[in-house]
Amino acid sequence: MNEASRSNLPPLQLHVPEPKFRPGDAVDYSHLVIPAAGAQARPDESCGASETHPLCLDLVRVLGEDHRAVGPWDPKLDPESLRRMLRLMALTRAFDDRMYRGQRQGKTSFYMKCTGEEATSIAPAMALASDDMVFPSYRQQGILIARGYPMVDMINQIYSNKADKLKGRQLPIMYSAREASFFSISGNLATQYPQAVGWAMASAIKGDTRIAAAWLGEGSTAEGDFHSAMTFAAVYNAPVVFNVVNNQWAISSFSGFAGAERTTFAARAIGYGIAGLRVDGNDPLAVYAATRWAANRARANGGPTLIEHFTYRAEGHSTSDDPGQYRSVQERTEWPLGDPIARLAAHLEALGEWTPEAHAAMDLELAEQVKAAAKAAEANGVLGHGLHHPFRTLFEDVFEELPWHLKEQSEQAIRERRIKWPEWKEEDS
Amino acid sequence: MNEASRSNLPPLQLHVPEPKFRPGDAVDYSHLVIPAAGAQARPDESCGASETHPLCLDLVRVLGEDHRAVGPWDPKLDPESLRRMLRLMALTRAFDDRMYRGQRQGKTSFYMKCTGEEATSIAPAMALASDDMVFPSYRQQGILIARGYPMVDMINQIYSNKADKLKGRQLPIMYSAREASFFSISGNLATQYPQAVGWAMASAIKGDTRIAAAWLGEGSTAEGDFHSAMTFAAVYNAPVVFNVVNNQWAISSFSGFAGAERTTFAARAIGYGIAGLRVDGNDPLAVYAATRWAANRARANGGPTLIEHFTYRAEGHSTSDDPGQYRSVQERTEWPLGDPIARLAAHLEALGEWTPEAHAAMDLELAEQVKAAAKAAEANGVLGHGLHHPFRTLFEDVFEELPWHLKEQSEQAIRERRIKWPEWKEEDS
Amino acid sequence: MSETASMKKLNMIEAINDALDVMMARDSNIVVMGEDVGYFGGVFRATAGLQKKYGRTRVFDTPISECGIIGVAVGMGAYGLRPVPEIQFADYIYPGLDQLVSEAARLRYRSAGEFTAPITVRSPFGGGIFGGQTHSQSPEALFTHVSGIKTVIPATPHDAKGLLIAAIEDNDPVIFFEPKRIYNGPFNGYYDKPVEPWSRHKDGAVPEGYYRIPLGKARVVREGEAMTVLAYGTMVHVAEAVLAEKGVDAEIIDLRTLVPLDIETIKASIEKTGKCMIVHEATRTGGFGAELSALVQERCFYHLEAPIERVTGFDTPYPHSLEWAYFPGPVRIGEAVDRLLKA
Amino acid sequence: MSETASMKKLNMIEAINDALDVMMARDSNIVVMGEDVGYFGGVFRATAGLQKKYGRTRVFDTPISECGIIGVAVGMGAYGLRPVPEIQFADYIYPGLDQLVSEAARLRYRSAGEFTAPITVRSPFGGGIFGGQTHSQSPEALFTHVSGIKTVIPATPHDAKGLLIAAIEDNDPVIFFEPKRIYNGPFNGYYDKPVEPWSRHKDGAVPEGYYRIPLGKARVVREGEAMTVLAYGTMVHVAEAVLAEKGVDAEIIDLRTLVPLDIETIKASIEKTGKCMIVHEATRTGGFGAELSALVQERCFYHLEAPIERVTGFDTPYPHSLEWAYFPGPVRIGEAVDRLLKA
Ligand SMILES: Cc1ncc(C[n+]2csc(CCOP(=O)(O)OP(=O)(O)O)c2C)c(N)n1
Ligand SMILES: Cc1ncc(C[n+]2csc(CCOP(=O)(O)OP(=O)(O)O)c2C)c(N)n1
Ligand SMILES: [Mg+2]
Ligand SMILES: [Mg+2]
Repeated sequence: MNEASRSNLPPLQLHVPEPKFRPGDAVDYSHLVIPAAGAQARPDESCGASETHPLCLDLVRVLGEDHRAVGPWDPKLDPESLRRMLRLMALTRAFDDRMYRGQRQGKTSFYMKCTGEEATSIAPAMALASDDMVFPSYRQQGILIARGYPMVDMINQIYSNKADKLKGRQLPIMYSAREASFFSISGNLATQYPQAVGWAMASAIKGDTRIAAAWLGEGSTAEGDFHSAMTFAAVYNAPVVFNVVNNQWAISSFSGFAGAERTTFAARAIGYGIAGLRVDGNDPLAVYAATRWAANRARANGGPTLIEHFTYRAEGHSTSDDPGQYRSVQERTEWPLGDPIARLAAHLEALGEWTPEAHAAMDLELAEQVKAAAKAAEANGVLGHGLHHPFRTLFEDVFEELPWHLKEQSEQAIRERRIKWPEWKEEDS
Repeated sequence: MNEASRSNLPPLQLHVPEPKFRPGDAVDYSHLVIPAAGAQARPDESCGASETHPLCLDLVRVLGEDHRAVGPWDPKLDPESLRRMLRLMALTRAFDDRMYRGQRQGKTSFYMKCTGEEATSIAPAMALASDDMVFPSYRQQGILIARGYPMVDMINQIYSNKADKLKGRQLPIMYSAREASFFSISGNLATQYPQAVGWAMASAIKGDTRIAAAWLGEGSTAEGDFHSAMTFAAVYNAPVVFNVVNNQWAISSFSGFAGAERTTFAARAIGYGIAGLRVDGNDPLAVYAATRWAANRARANGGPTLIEHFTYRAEGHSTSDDPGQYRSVQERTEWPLGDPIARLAAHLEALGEWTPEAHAAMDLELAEQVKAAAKAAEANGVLGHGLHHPFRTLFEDVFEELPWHLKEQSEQAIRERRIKWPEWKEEDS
Repeated sequence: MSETASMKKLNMIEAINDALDVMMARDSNIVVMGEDVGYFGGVFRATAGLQKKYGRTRVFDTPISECGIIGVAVGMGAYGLRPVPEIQFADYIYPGLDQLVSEAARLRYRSAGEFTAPITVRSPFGGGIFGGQTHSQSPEALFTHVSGIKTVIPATPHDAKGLLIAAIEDNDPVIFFEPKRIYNGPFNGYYDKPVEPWSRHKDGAVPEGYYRIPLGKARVVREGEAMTVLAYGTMVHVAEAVLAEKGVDAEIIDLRTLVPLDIETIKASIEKTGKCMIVHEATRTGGFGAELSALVQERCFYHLEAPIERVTGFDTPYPHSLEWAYFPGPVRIGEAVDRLLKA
Repeated sequence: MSETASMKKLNMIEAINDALDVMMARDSNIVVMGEDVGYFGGVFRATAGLQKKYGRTRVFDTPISECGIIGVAVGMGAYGLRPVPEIQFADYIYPGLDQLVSEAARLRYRSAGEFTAPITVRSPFGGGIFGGQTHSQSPEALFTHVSGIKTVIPATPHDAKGLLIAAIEDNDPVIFFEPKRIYNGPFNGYYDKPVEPWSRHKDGAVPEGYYRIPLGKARVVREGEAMTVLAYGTMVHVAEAVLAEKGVDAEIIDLRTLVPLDIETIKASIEKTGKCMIVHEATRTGGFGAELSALVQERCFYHLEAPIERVTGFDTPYPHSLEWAYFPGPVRIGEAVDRLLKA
């Protein structure tokens, strides 16, 4: 190209993504193409990865407008299992509601709900084996609930109290539950992704049968760790299921800042030549079916699958933000893929296996269950009210053994406590 | 899945890639599908990114078996330009040969050739505007040569001598040449990729018309920086051309360790929803045409393109390794896509615009040209023989101005020199 | 610095916002970017209103990739812009460390001045807000060890604005750590008592418009004879409160810039007082206090009347529930003061 | 450590290879991985022969992603393996820093012991091989500041093997920096003279089979009265040569492990000698020497007869042609020794 001809060129322009709706805007979702439930092909679990690639640009859906389960992805769960799924999702929501209020009441510093996204943890937890290792982000509390992890222990962690199994060290909701095959949650986004691959590789090295599954938000796919994970999983054919929970928001930034204007997040799978699926994340049956497909494939040495769960973050990012500042409140109410709990309840009703009365009774019962757990946990203390782990525990677990400098610092901390509260006795806390 | 059924499951297995051939193996490339030249469609430069995606799994080729240029990607260069292209590639090779020998003779510490890959820098350099900013890896010396950067300056850098514009600070071949719109090369792989995006974004913010182009090896695509670059470029529609030089080897590791067993590197573009092309990197006309396509697209605010150049690293990774230790020597001789210089020469001959005699004469002339430049550079010193930049320059450019601690350290360095060589005078060096 | 300009009362967030506003108006090459900094104006609101004022191509949200944020900033700097990226929390800077340490900090040197990285990376740091181990860290020592990067930490709204302007104008990469604990008011270490807002503190008075506080110059917060206290960020205020309470005639130096360090001011003070206490919130081992201690004993050895005291965070992650046990608060500082007084 | 075992002469690479071999044979949970470590056996040949012996699923090449290498190692550690990843050059560890600092180092703490990261990251470090600024760095101080990670640096083949075995057996993450300048022989700092091979050095004698050198224990290289020298890696040998040449009766301590540090040995020595010189190749400001200096003056203040001397690399990137001007060689060390002797 000739320098002289430059003057004829149009100036370059920076494209900066902007979401369709901002506070005050009326919401119109007519641009969203939502394929009919049941219309997506289901390739064999042992297929070549490229057979799944059309599904990366599609949307696997099972529950139709008439609340019936249709098509090849219908997992054909019995009513018992469906009711269990419904109950677990509702329990998760009840838990979130109470904990959110707990934070507002000053019982802890922070909380994060998963409202509207319950299907993306409950359904996978049911589709995986209970000892498959999960590497969650901070929004998969549903997995612990589905795996029967004691709710009181969850709340102890949230209250950072003296019974907190993590000794008050972690921000609320950053659980760790080895007994539930639930990996320690990190505050640093996306780091769990390569770790899940490493765990899966280890399982394969050992000839084990357990697979790994990892979760992160669509915003977090931009981190380098995501790419490392995909690359390693593709190279070593690691038995891992990658879940991208595309709830369309990352704090105040919409999914366009992670690349959603260009293609789907499931399409990343095409770029690495691994299997990928894009599912209606508010359709618990589709999520269940996709997870089972990917888990079976991984367990048969078919390698990794990336699943994008297309859903919507119905509430704020955390207790620290107010979504009304950056998005239209109508987004939630107009969201065309509905609510996973409502959709599953309607399906069960359509099957004649559920009633609104049963639902109301369940909600009451679950609220009571959570309340009881919260009360039990509160007996162990809430944040900032003195019932925490002993001071010396501050220095434990930095290393397996306390080196001299931490011993000295531990003594310092105890001394400081004595100076500040002369009446304090070491046994107290 | 039921825990009890576990015992029936096959053990998981770790797949560890292994190249087809190792030292001593006979090489058989019959598994390689090489499409016919001219058979690839050329979508309009303003097309939707997805129109290019079939090309990501194909191979754009222009030069046919009969050495004629065919098909829609034929850039229709005049014989003058073709001869210039040929000469620049041959000059690059002559330069490499001499510098390699220079290192072996102890004139410097390190060298890296680009033998067999000359087309991937010469052709893009010709297709880009001369003030488009390039962000190369260490194997694009051809760009400097194509842009007419003084060869003596290149060699001064390689010899780290007193005329080295980089003041002897950088490892040989880690050039920087602002006047040639050639960005400072980093020893850290892939870091230039997001930088190129940033430069391109800046150009777009300013309404400039200059675009950026970046290069890296297929092995380096595994770094997180690659992913950051692709994500940012996709999000902001940055005017940048990404080149992945797939020479199939990363030191001793074959491209399978970067994911090549699964899909192409061009396919990464599909994952981000940006334009992608896969070209025969040993076909200089295909490389030229692809670059021009991508540059025109970027300049018209059409956004980024990822180009995979499928080529072969004909020699060792650097002067520090011996490829005979990890791959079959036959790989090079059997490589079905030939040599870019030989192919372009044959094309010119087929056009009646070149002869073997002209080629031999050119080679002699270029060898003399390089020899003269090397001699001129040697007059400024070679590594480790005292003709280096003054000691105080060691402390300059850490910051714009010398802070007190570097002033003190600079005095220390001068004092040390006086102690070691009492006869030394500061003016000397 | 023009103290004659009319003043307004700002908290530290507002002062930072004001610095960005002043600079963006003066220099069209300045761009602000980071996670949530655009439309929303940052999780701490430091960039509020700027996108509206300067447009989406100068103030914008980014993908969640610290590597990408710093990497593109380096490229923009090479083009000729002056990017001011934000890293949402200092705890999340590690994915961008390679681009900072190997690229931004090295670019001028390795290209012999052909390319530079005039970028200012802003990031809230430090604890005391129950942020747990990934919203509380003080990683300044990872940067002070890297040649080619400047490290700046303000302790007041007044300084935050003047230093940020100087940092943005500086032609070298600067890491600008903002002590988030004192965004709203100076914290005296007594976490169980209410915090005084900046509007009631003298250093909450911030000149309007443009002014700079030169990098590399410390601020003597208070002159004194009994001992020298070296601190920065939040800890300046905590130390000040403890010493006032104890009635110690200490000379308190707010370093403001860690690299390049104002060694002259430090040296002069210690030659006068003969005693030195260093206070920082970061973990102890290998913290910037170690460098300060080494420098002081190298340069003032024969003036020192007592061992230099380092008062620091412990060598543990920043815990959630026991955050005040980790924090180098009044009791820890008080003990060190007493030791120095007794020596 | 069983010194009765039969000995063989090995250079440091061979000793490291031997340690890996011994451990892989003993523990099937040990896996070795990294760029070019598999078939080829590593760019420095440290893993040569291991893939052939232990198979491709226990010794394998990786993608070029330091983030991925450390990240998958953390996951493997959580499963129950003991990964020994290699980072090809310490200069390239930054892309993996987040996984090391925020993950490996924090995992035991944040999970209250439920998950651990028993990984040993090996990486060649240091200069003196004309590697330029990206094949010469000594970034140990970035790790010693991070709680939860141990930093180990051997100075001899004998120690390299014993320390690497101890590091692999350790249940905490260890960063194991190998001074590449002395892979083939101890370097005395006189770069213009031929290097003595390890086969002619007493510490090139390495016991066969399994033995450990406990982490956290320094080695007194030479007892003496005139001053204490604290060093590690290559600089142990350079300091030793300079002091021998000058005929100074110094006590030389090879730290071996920086965290946890053998403070007892250091303290006892300085209480005896009253003088201290610290030598490292890393840039000066905020280097590990600063921490050593701070600790020594805190604990031995009243024994110190002279300012502690830090002899270090300069606060610049590691240059290519002027590498010996950067290197803290005999002249720089010699000046510091003279100052200490005179004090
Ligand atoms: C490395 C890192 N950078 C930034 C943050 C701050 N941060 C916490 S959550 C969040 C948004 C994540 O969005 P997404 O991945 O979509 O998950 P979602 O919250 O929607 O579930 C950000 C930016 C962080 N925790 N870690
Ligand atoms: C961050 C980083 N990691 C590792 C290295 C060491 N290294 C230098 S070149 C190279 C191989 C690169 O291969 P590829 O990207 O395919 O480029 P090629 O050499 O084939 O052109 C490696 C691993 C490095 N320079 N930087
Ligand atoms: Mg999200
Ligand atoms: Mg390559």
